[in-house]
Amino acid sequence: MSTYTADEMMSVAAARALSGGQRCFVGIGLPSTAANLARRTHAPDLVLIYESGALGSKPDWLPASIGDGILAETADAVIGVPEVFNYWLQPGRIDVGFLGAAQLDKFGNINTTVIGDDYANPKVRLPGAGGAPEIAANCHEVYVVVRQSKRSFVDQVDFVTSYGHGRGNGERERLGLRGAGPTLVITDLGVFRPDPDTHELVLTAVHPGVTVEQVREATGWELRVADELATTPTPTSDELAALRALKEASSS
Amino acid sequence: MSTYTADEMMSVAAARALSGGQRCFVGIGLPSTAANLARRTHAPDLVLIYESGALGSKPDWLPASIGDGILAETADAVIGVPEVFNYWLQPGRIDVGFLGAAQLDKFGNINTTVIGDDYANPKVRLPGAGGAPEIAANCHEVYVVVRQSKRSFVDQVDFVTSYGHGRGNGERERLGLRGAGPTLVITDLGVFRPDPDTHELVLTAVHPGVTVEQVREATGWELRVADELATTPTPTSDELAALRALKEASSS
Amino acid sequence: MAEIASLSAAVADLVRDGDVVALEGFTHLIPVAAGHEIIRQRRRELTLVRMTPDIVYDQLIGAGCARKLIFSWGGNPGVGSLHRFRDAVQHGWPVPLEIEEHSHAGMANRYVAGASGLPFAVLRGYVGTDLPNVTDTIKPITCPFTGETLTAVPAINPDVAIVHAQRADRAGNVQMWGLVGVQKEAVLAARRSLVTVEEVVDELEPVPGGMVLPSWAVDRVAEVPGGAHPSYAQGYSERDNAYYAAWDTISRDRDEFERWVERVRSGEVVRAS
Amino acid sequence: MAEIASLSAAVADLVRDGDVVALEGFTHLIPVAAGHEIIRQRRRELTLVRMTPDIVYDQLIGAGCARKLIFSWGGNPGVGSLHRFRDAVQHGWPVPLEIEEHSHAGMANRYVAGASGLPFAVLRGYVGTDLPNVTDTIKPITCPFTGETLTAVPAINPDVAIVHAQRADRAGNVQMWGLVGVQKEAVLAARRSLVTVEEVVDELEPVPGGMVLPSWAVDRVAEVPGGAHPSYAQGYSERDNAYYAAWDTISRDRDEFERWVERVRSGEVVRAS
Repeated sequence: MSTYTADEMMSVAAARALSGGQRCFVGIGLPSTAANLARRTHAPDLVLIYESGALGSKPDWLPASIGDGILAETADAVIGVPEVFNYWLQPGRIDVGFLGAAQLDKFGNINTTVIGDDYANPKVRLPGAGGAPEIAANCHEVYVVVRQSKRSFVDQVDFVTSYGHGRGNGERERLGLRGAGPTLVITDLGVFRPDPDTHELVLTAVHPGVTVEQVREATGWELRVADELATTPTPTSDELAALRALKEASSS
Repeated sequence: MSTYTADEMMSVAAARALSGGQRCFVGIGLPSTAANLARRTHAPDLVLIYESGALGSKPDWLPASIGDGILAETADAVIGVPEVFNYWLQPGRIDVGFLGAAQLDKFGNINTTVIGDDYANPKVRLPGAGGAPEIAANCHEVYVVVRQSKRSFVDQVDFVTSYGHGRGNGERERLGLRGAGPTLVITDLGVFRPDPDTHELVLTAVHPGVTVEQVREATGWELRVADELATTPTPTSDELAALRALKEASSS
Repeated sequence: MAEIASLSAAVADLVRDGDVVALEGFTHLIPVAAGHEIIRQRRRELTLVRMTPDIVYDQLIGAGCARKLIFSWGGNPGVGSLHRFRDAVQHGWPVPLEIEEHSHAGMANRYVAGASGLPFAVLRGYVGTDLPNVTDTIKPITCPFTGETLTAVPAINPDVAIVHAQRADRAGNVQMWGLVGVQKEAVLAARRSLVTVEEVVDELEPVPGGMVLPSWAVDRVAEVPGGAHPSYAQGYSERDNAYYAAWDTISRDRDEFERWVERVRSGEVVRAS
Repeated sequence: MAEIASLSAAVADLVRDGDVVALEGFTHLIPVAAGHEIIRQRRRELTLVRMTPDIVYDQLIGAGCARKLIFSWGGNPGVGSLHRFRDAVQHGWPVPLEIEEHSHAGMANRYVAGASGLPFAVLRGYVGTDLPNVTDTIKPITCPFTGETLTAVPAINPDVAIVHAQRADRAGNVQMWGLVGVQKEAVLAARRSLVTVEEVVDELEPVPGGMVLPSWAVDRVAEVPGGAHPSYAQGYSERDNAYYAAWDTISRDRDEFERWVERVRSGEVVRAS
């Protein structure tokens, strides 16, 4: 078995969550890595949609930005940005919204706006919302991929940029949001899913070699662990080869 | 001097009303004939816009419909129908809306919907509105070209399909409509313009050989005649040649 | 993913009695052959939606397929009136026809709202006209920022949209170019969709002005060369202006029209001809 | 009709202190050289609008040209944060920066409303987020047909829009292709507009995926080859990913940044380099 990094494990676990034929709205960074890896391994007919206007892109390497030329050149259709959001995202045509997060909380709410509790005088000014609020609202479900630490995995986000399950207990449905919201969170330590009733994120799997205690240490709320805790299968050599080839091609 | 028909006089008079560089939203039939004639004679840089999605068409013959291939093939840009209305017509980017009419009234209101006063049981069912209501509302001004008779030139239209000056006296402004509405009506007998105050259509010119009495006979309200009644200059041989060439090309 | 099917199978699968059906195509790329297949399959009680009901809707209305028409301009373009449409409205023949009448700007925006998953659209339209007096799907709406009054129209979401396009590939991706009207919007607004195409090809070569509808946004693709006749498909055929004129004669007389319908039903008229 | 002008003359003519200015281009075709010209001409108190303020806005903000930013995502794409933007928001350096923050869907629809001559747009957006609590240009609106509550955002109508495109012809008709973002909408929404192009040609050959803005919808066209660098112009250049990474270093330190601004002002940095 080859060795691999925690980031590689995270990307492989995230890629495995996607299946062929799904339409996936892809954020740049970790989500794009995972989605492209899925397309290069078990899900070649995964449909990648980028907010820059590329529907069905088939890049040979990892794009550095959502607007790389390779995304347009390999797309089934290239459209304007208003059309992406109005005709394709908003009506619920996309299966999975694949998002990253600067801060993520116990109920899957995402913050990419400000750190600190004073919006006008933030401790850290983050990039902001981008497409995420409507991706989180309108995709059938949302997967979040994020490196986990007590700083990023918090009880309650400082700012709700993209709505997950609010404060839980069906708040999302009551707001009339059509998509199911975050149904899966993949980190460098393990995998979380919302409790079906309370919608609190519950640890359902750890990556190989990771202990529950390590996950607890990196979680900013009192961690709940699933009764049947799984262990993520280690990355196969095919998966690692495909991931490394994608990254290599993009840096060359 | 060559002989010509009343319809040819009407088309030539209508064409002369257009000047170079204007953006003209063109309805099919008489307006399209006039606009294309203008482009082939004194206004080669007239910009023709068809609701089918052709911006800046330069057809060599008269299209039979607003969707003829020649309109797309010779256009500066081809766009979808929603964009025509939303991005180009609605914001007031078009100088002149050039419309026909089944019925036209004393205040320039246009009916192309039903003849008879019961909408549910019409005497004659006409084609309906098409693009005309918003062309009449949103172009800087509207020219109407119509064959005149007591049936078509009425005191009050049976149905207001496209709003002209309502019942006059500034009603149009009070409704918040941005364009000036019908500023010119050209028929096979003469030319009408709205009175600046009351907005009633006033006969300002007769075509050569036409008497005021003839116009009165073909007008369904008590005709007002301008103090200085002009006579339209007869069509030049160049104008007639261009008009006939356009029509010949389209029927071949 | 779009399934490639025969026209008859696709219409049988997708179009049901009582459906709201939109056959779109703005003069160009009108899905006429699909309209004939609906006549052949004797669909009834349809609510037909189309910005510019022209001869294919005259045919569907005359054949008794429709109980309602939602539209903005009903005529034989470049020729004159639609006699079957007029007969249905003025005399209820062969069945009464309810109408819901808009302007082009209103209809286009209704499709846009439908394609966008919104319940309504906003426009500067209808002001001063009699249309809001006879059409209850036109209402005022106030801008929450400026207080200005504008006009709202509800989304159109047909049960089925049918359009014609130049090409599809074997995976069912559809490509069209030239005047594209509201065809993309109609397909995206509809619950089910059928695209008839001039040809199915191995690969869609990019074309200037071309638009691609991905396979996963379409339900059925049927190869029907000439399926837009007497309308046209840019790059494949020319508009048959003579046929539009000829339709005036066929449609003017009920008996002559009925003989035409029989020819369609017998399969003799496969395309408009 | 668009007038063909030099970049410096066009910016001098169109951009005034205090204006609302949108430089658009969604990763592709970003009008960076025009941004540098605004820095060179020392415009002040601008309200800058852009969906994705990236390094060209970091430069304008750091150079003190802006008093307000209307945006939806401010970062160095693929690299990380915008240090000049953060410094302005967190420390008011060199001048305080007011912000008005939206989502991409909201901003795109604000441009669409602006281009459409409407005072507002409607979308399914922002629900449950904290954005409506901090941004007063997000309001609820009720569908007059279904009673459903949706979200309204006001139109954006910049005083000036600036975009980059591949080509224009000598009459000033502009052609662009590839990822076209909200560039058409920005130009149509604006009172005045400037398009920088890779080249001015005799004739615009049609291109797959190409879009043409007619000359009469544009005020100025300036030929600025490479004017999108470090962004790219499909068919002309590649995205300079290394420059985006290098900007992280230049912009991290106020002194180093100020030296960069001096180079721009002296004319040494004509393109981003």
